[in-house]
Amino acid sequence: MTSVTAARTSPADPFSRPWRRRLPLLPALLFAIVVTQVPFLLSVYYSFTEWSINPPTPRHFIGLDNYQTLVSDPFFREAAWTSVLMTVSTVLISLGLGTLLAVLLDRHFFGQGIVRTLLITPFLIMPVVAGLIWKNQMFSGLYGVLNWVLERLGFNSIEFVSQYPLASIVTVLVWQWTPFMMLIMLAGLQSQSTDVLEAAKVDGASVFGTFRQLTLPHLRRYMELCALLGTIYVVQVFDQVDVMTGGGPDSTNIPYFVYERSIGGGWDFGLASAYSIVVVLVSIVVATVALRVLSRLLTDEARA
Amino acid sequence: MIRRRLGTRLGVGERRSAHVALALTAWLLALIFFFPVFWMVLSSFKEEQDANTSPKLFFSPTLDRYRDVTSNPEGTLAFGDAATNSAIVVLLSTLIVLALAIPAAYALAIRPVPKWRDVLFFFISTKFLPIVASILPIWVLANHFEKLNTLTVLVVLYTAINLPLAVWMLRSFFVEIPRELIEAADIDGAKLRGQLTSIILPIAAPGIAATALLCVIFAWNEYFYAVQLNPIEGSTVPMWVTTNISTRGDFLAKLSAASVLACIPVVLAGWLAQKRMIRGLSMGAIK
Amino acid sequence: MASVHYELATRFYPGTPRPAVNELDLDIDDGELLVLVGPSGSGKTTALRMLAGLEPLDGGRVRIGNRDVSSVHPRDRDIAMVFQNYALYPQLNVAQNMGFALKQRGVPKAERMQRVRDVAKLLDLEAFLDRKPRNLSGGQRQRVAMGRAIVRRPQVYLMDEPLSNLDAKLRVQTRAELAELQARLGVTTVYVTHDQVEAMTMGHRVAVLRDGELQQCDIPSTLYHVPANVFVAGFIGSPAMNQLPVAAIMPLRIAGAELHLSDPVDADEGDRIVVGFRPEALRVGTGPISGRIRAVEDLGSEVFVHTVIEHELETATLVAKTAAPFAGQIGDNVSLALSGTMHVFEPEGARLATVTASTEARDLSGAFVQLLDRPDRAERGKPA
Amino acid sequence: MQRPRLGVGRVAVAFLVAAALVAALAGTASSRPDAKTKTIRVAIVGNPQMEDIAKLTPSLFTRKTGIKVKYSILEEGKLREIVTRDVGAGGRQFDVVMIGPYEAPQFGSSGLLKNLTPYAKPDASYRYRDVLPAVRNALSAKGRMYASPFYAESSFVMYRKDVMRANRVIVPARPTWAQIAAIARKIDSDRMAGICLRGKPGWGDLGASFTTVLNTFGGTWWSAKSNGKPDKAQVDKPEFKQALEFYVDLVKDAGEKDAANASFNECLAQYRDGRVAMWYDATVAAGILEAKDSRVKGKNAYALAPIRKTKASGWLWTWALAIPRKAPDPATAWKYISWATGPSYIKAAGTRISGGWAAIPPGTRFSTYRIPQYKAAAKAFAARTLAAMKAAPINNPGTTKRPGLPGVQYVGIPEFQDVGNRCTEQFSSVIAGRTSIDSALRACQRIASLAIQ
Repeated sequence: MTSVTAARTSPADPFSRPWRRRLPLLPALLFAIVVTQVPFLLSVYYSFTEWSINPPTPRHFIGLDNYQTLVSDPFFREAAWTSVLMTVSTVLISLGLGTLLAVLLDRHFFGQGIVRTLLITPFLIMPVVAGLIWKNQMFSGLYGVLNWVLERLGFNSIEFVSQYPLASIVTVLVWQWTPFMMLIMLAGLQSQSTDVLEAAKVDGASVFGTFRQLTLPHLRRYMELCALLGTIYVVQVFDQVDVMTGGGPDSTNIPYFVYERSIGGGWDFGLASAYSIVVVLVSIVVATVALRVLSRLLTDEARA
Repeated sequence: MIRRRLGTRLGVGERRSAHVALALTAWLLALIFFFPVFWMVLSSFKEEQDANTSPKLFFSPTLDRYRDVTSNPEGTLAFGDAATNSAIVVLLSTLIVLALAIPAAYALAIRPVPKWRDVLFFFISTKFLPIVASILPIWVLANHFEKLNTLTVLVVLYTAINLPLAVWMLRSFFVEIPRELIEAADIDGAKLRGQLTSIILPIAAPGIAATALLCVIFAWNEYFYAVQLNPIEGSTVPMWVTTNISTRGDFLAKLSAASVLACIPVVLAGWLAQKRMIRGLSMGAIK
Repeated sequence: MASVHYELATRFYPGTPRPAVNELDLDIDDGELLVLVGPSGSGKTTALRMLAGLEPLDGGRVRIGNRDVSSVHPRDRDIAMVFQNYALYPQLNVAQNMGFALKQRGVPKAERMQRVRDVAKLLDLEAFLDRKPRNLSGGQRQRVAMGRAIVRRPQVYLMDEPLSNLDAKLRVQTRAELAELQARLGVTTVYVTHDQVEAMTMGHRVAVLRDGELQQCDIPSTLYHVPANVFVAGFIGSPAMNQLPVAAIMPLRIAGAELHLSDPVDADEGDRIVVGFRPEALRVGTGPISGRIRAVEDLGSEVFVHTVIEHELETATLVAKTAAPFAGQIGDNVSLALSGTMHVFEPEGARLATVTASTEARDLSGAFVQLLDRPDRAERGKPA
Repeated sequence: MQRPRLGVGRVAVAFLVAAALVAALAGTASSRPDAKTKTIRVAIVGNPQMEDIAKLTPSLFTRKTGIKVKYSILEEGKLREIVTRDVGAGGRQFDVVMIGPYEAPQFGSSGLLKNLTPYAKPDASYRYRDVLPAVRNALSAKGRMYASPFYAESSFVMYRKDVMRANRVIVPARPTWAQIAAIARKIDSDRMAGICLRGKPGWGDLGASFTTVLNTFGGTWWSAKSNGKPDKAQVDKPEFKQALEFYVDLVKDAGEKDAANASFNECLAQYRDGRVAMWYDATVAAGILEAKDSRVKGKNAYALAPIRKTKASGWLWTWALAIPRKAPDPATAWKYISWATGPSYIKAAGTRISGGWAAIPPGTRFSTYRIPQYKAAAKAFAARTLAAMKAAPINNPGTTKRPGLPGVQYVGIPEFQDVGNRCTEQFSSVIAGRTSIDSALRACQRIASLAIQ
């Protein structure tokens, strides 16, 4: 085997010069490291300091004090739980709805293009605007269209945003993210080979059976992609919370919580940084487990 | 019969009633989803007082709100300036994203570097730091380098925001490119640039277009960084939209009008590109 | 033009314990058309890709002419390759596809066009130069892929199952054209296929691979008549050679019938050896072996009769080739006789001896002479 | 395989590059400042009066002085985030920032703002003495004025005269909360709520109205040490609970619909639509209710902020202009402030702004209330507003010693913003019926205690 190892380390071998392979990766990697990791490291540093600008206090090192404060903060746990609920329910519901819509759209019918166009629009609306429109014109207990409809139907009006803050925010998020999920799922449906479906038809499978046994497994990767992208973006949701409820039990998620601790009024940058570091670490752990263990997105490819 | 000649939309043995029912369901859901947007457009033609009162479907429409939001005095943020800033930031950042992500995706998909999974995961993990938290160090850095209120800072940040998404998506498209084509190009003597420009990019064009469109949408609608870092110069459309929010008086009609204007570019882009986008997203199985 | 030399070339795929190609030693002469053949997983494509530079070497060397190309990038090896799926660039038209490599090399446009046109003429592709690959038929695509390789004027052509995506008739026709073209151009060619007929009809020499090991490399008739081992014997020839395990106790017996051999076979007494004989050595009609017809394949000019016999307490299938017409039906009981060349293999597979065997003692003399005739034909391996 | 499209990529890239270049040229051309003229950068909140001044600046200010003004109009929350960070971190983005009385004394005493007194007193056209003392004091620390008020408001009760008459109710000019609550409950019906009170989370929303109630109920957020620093959180004291219970019960019994979501704008809409009979909020609302296009114009009367244990309880808020300490050109900045917050702008604005005289920035100067046209246009509320402004108890809002004075509807310490925000989230949740008063108070006590540790 000596010759084998010799060949592997031979400097002239184009395949054993990894830097050549890495070269195209470097610009993006360097960019990402500089633009995202430098701020991250600064945040790590801040998290070990006490630093406020109102009143202006010089930044000074306090070690792990911020982390101690954080551990004993029930409001942070509450916000974390709200974040989990908000993200999971938004992603699941919009994925379900998106799949349903994709299935409905993946067939020829009158006005298909118009329907798709209408459905796609919410995704293109600015989040702040979406939040304000829904809060003031859809959900409002007094002037909201939803309550107007409810009252016409003989029901009592519902103060959606104040009674069900989480559900209201999730509704808006679902409204915005369903089109995105629908697009990906539609892409998934259209990439399914027609042979398989025709084979199933000939084999006498019912429509539902075909969908469950063939289409759904085929869509799994797409669903995972939806879930991944959706989660990454929905976890970060801030604007809708800000304009719809302005925080509170069942609506303060982690971004809003961190915001309140820092520029939203707390001005305690050290503590806020500590919270965000914890968020990043937890996210990495959760994402690692999700991506490596549960999902096939990063695991199933054998393409050396 | 003409219908026969055009070809039926029904599959063999499919019931017409079921087909119609499904089509109607799709229409109904589409109308429900579109309704808030429709309502926003409607509000933009209302007087302020009519926008913030019991729902009214019939009213005498006015263009005054559009006049209000576009006729801004000198010294304040004009829609034209904001749109120009937004266009520059969005286009430049998207171009840079593609310029960075395409070679990166090549290195992750076509000639995967060792541990490419970890690299991909790293890119995704850069999105975990809450934006609200990252604003602090970013503001400090931007202030230090005197880049506050410049388009540069937004271009850089939007590139960073969209880079993970683009790398991820492009990689999945590149993985789908038949490997033999790359090998053929190798043997034919094409170097990295030749392979990218002659083989990979043309084939992955729909996927790249879909990726670019998503980047454009996210960058165009980004509000938080824009308002925190560029409140004076280099302000973008989302900030212009929110200047119409008031805590002492009605603003919904004006905000609606501003939103309609603000959304038009991406909505149009999205509408026009939706088919290509679906095709792009479905470029082979997303892996 | 150049010769090609594999010298102990070895390739491990990461994460697999066994080499995909193990210490391959093979010399291919300048201008020769060498076919690499083997079942899937035999390492034939890997061997080709090692030559192309698409797979790195984990040991040994590959030389083209006098140059060690083991560490040379594919684009610098001066080779051209035809892929199984042709790997035509879908967004380029035929002319652009064929001219792509020249363009990469900076060949001036006029010259490029000229060379593309010349080759297109050669391949009858002139009418299609402006078409995109998706608008071509399978055969046309195949020719474009060929053309793309020819335009290059490389030192070596590499072909990875270039005919496998064609329909049967076109495949037979194209393979003749291809062989003729290769002879005309005189460029060293390494051709990979899993189809032994293609290998036998096209190759000046054929290298048979199995599990990454070279089994035998020789001219087609030697492979057919003097296979190096059980594997080659079974792989080359259609239908495959009949093979039966027998106990090395003289006289050898097949289904109870005693065999008369032209020469003694030197095997350890009592070993399980394998005897092999081609269908043409088996006669249906009268004979000491009794069997039952399982299937009849009537090709018009000849008939293959699959029979089931009882051999050493187990059933075995033997195929006999007879001239048409053949009257037997499935399920008929028939008698079989063996008379002709028979190979005897070691238990491990290597060929021990080739003898003339018969179930009838009187058949032996003529066959003996036949066997003596063979060896000198091995000299004719070189191309003209 | 996908149908390849040679054109798409190249065309798209070409288009993008072209668009970016064109845009870049246009952008640099329009944003390059003229070297000769001075330009100052001003951050203001996006309320109607501020939009008016932005419109009038080129003709009334720039034309005379040659100083260009570049406005950043921001939503209130964003303005506070950006200005606090910029000023607090010693940034020099803005020449002039709009802040409130919560910020001005704190920033001023931390040395983050220029002391404006030396500019204001000698400036004859500014007329320092004309500024309402309560407002000026609210923006001052240790006798130094750190911001000049552009607009000021107190809080009072607005009510529908016609509704009261129909219900045979008389609203006293100086009502108590008990009276207001009784009236609200009496006139509350399905079609018209008794009173509109803020319920939306936020220290400046629910926090403002509730704190005025809290003050007059004898409660407070924190007790004070002898040096004026906060000592202990007082949220768990009976007065606090009493005030909150009173507020929540009143809103639940006789309050507006969707109260947990309501602040100024929501109450305004409901009042204007005749959905509520009374409204306790900022005095500036009167100007909108009495505006030309208002549906309730002329139907309203006004009473002072209701009291219980104190003599006055109305709040005092002002949007005022300040100069960050590190601003490069304070003299020019003052020229702008002097114009924008001086008496002449108010007079000039009256004839030029779309809302007319009733919409001029009120509450800052005595002289405003002597302008005949304003007195005519605002006769329904001008006197009451002035009275409320004068009465606002900025130095003695409650019955106990407290930190963070001056200040009525807030506690002028840095911690209050966060505590106010998070506690009002809890209280709003109580109003929505999703949290009990006791658990909200427990949470809030904890927040308030932790904040001052």
